[in-house]
Amino acid sequence: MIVPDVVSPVVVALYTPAIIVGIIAGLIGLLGIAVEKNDLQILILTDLVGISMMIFVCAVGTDLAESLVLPGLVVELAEILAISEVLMSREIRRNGKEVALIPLPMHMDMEILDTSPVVIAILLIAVGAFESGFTGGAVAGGGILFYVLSRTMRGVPSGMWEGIAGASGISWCLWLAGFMVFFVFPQYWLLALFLAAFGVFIKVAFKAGLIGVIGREEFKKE
Amino acid sequence: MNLLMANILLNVVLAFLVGSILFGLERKIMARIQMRPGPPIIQYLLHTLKFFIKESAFPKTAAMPFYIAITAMLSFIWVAAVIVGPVMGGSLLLIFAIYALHKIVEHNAGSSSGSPYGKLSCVRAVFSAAAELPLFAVLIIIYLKTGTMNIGSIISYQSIHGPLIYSLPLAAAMFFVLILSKAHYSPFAITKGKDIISGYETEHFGLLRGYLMISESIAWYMLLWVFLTVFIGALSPVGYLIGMVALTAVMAFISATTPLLNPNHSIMMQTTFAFVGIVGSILMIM
Amino acid sequence: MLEVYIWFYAGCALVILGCIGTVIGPGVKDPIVRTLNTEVPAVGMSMILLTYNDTIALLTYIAATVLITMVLLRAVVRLEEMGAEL
Amino acid sequence: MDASLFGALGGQLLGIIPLGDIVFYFTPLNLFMCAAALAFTFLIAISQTESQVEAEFGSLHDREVKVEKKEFKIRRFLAIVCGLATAGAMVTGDLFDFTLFVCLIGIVNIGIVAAVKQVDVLDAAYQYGLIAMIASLPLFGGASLILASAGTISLLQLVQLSYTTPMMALGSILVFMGVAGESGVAPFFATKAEMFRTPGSPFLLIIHLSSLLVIVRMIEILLIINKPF
Amino acid sequence: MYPILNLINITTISVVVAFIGAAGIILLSKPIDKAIMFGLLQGGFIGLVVAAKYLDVAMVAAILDPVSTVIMLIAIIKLDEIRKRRQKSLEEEVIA
Amino acid sequence: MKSLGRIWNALANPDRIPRLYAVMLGIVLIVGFLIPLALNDHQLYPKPAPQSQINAHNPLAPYDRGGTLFQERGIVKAQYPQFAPAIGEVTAYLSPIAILVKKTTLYFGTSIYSSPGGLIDEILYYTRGFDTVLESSILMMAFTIASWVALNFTMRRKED
Amino acid sequence: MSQTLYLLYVLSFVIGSIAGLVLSYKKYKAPFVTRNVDVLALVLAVLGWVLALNSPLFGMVPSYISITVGIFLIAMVLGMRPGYGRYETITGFAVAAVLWILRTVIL
Repeated sequence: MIVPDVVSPVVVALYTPAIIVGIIAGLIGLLGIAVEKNDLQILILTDLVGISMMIFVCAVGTDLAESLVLPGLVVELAEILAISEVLMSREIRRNGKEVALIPLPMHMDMEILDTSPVVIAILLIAVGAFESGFTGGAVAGGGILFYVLSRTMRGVPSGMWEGIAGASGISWCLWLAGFMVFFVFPQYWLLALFLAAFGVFIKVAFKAGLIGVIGREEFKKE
Repeated sequence: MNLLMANILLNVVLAFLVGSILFGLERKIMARIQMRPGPPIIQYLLHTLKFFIKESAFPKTAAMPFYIAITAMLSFIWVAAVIVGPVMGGSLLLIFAIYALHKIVEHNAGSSSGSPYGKLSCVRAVFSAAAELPLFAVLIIIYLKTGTMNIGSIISYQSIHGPLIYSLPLAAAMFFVLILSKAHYSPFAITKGKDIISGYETEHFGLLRGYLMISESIAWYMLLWVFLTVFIGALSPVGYLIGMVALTAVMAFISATTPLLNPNHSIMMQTTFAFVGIVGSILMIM
Repeated sequence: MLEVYIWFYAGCALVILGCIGTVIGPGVKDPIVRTLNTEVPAVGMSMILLTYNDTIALLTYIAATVLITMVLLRAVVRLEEMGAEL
Repeated sequence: MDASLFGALGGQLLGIIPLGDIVFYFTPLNLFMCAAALAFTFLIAISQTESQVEAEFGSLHDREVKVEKKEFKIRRFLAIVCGLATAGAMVTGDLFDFTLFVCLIGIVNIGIVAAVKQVDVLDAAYQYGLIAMIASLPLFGGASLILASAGTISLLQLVQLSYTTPMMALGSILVFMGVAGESGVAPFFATKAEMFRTPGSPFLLIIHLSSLLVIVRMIEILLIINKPF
Repeated sequence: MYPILNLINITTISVVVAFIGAAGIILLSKPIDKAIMFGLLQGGFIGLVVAAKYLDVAMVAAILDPVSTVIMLIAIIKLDEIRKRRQKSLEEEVIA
Repeated sequence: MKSLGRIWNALANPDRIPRLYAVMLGIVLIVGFLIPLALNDHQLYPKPAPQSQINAHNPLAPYDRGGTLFQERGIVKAQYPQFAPAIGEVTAYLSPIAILVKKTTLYFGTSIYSSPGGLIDEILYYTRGFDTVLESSILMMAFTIASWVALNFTMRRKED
Repeated sequence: MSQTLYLLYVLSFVIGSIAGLVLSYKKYKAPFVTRNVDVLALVLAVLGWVLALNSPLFGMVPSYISITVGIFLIAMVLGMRPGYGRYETITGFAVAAVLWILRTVIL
């Protein structure tokens, strides 16, 4: 029997300590949030709460738990992304956007940024393409992010941005189509699988890449 | 099918008329307490009918199809409540859902007109939902006690075990507070406090106002009906009438003698009540 | 089996130490220090995922941590640059 | 799949839509709430926004606060997504799926108000966002506690269990807190009420609608998990 | 003969390395030192993954590790520059 | 009563709400220490003991759930197998590249099963497909919001 | 069926109130100042309360008709202009109550 009927005793034995650790981590994080006054610091501390949440989920130790960790991860990522943007928007409004008026000369001579990006990015995208799905998307997205971040070209044409965002929207629909095929025509499950896997892959990779574009706007100003 | 339709219509009309008269009675009692003659008992009903023959005007600033549809929605959900409650004896949770929708509609009737008073009322409606939902949620205690949320089953449970008001007095008290917050001029009626004119109804004229008022009277009837049914059990129509009049009179006494609370205080007081009610009831059952 | 326990408890220790370090560690009033400190519980979390053989989740988590770090650091730098007083 | 126990809660089971392990089920309660969410979503999709007229200081003119076209589009899009997510959360028969719906609602709610310009509203949206992030711990953590204790997270299975372990009770309370945080109800709606001061009433409706309906649904789930004494 | 030597294997060494890295990250207060110690922490972690015999995971982790280090370095340098400039403008204000 | 009123007013301030929520959540979490926490070992989708597959030199470790391509189904203990007619087939599927990798090395099981046809794919796309719909929708919405705010408000485009 | 009857009663109450209001506005031009008892109203009130509370006494008509009529008459007096009709209502109720007690308790 390659798959047991019940959860292995090791996992059962580890469950209680894992949950206790999760609770402790969560409590420390929440304590930090409760005493912290600074809005940005609270945002950073919510990361700890997210980690605690993932410990709770993965402690169940089944394949189901693993597949439930992934949504949790994505939710964390998505919310940090959106909320940090809201925070910056609020501060820019409050400060009256004075930042943009001061020109910022910046010289960043890092050897690694000139030589390695292409190799690393290609490697990551290759690995991501092989893996596909969420994991592959995230990995390949990391590659694209890194590449985009280290290139020196500046400015995102709004059209290109919307184009990429649109492409990922389309791939999301592709994904939905795959999902429907699974339930309407289960005999074509292979097609559905590929639609789903690559739809999500393209989507996640592009999104992560666009994060890199935002990042470059911050860090690579000439 | 036709019989069902007739039954629904009958109950809705009854709910509307009784609710309106009870509102009128409340004003009358309040007036007598405050040493005024007060309006006739059917004043509220006459008001409602009056609005149907008045001209309907729509503010220029309103969010258009929405502003009209929201009033129709309010009538619709309370008609649905009558169907679920007296006609079918359905699920109490469904009435809870309807009450939640009522809060939403109340909120948006206010803000869709573009009037600053409506807006304020809208903000307060959102705020007060935080208190009124927990108060309504004390009804879940009934499930923990009786094992059912079905109104018919709750009635038959009470016919065996006696009225729930004896075994769950805290829950009944909390639900009473909820009803109180729906009474006109009550200390918790922050969404319609006179400091914001007529609250969410400020910019509704003519037909729309008529619909709003009809729904409000049905809502009042339904809340009292739920209270009587759930906590006292099946009553004859006369019993319901006496119970409703008595409850309304008590509400009127409270409303006439207490000031309107500040929104924050109103919410927090209700939330505190709800907390005490839920925790206390659960402790009492266990 | 011993290794599993070592990974697991090492991960747990890193998570708790990292959390404490992030909340009350030296110099955490500086947001960038705090952001870098969150990497420690993240690695601890990775070890726990490794214990349960959740390797695909682990891969995703490693990749997502990079993204989260990037987003957080961006916010930190950005706010510092505009001189926001939070 | 015997689910007669639903009769005690939301009424008799009317039907199911199976999507693999995730089964959507319909009782009168779920159906009513789902239909209400969809109806309101439709209304929002076809409505304009209202405009607020404010008096200007120092002159006799009025100032009209309106929602800009660009802002209007994105907010309407997000509002429709939120309405659909609410409708989904009303009928889903899987606890984890429900929590994900709630997360979607939370993030979209933040988005609806993130597109406005008032600093106070943005501040409230940010605080709400923080709560939503913190809430992911009780939300997913509670669901996983229930999974660990009961061995299933399908509500159609949970309703048939005859017992409630303390772990499940704790899990359900955690999920409740998570839902309250994610939908902005907790504590006391204060962050949300601030967000409602901005114009754009149809979109604000969906924020409020989603949170209240989700809370009602959450109470149903609480009752499914916690059996009567 | 030396049972203590049995403990010296890739797992324990990696754990020790990771702990040193973690302690370094938490205790050192200069961000740039933290970035270096982060390398140590990641190294320990990759060692653990190798001990678990999941080489592909170790590979991806090894590739993504420099990515996050670089991101940190960029942020740290940028922040340093901002702070220096602010200091300078403050001093100028004082002089003026 | 007056100080009570002041406390109530203070509680309505949005800035304090996250901290208040954190405190409340902490109190509920502490209950977790007091009640017995144990894993019910009858779970859906169980997996083999950690490291058992890799120690057995299984090239597909740790995600081998049995089954051969197009012939035999993998073992997947889903909640409602009756609603997933092709259950187990996805897990048994290996893409040609994956088969190549499998023959070459022992230690690439994770990569093989992250490419189309793994167990996680089975769960994420098939038996619990709707989770992934939501998951990717959440990501998409967050990204839409972030990029909209960034493009319109916070990105420094004027300097270009 | 019983609900139809109650609807009938409520309707008769509403219509009676409206009629009473309209009539009293015609009859009294001033707000309530003089505290004298209106004979017509008194008669209506006594009749109405007796009809409504003691319908079994009137065996020849079905009880719902007598109650409907009774409620209509009660409402006419009760629904008069603010202040008017109070003494009449109380008197009528007292008479009917005494009659009711006589009928049910003593007999």
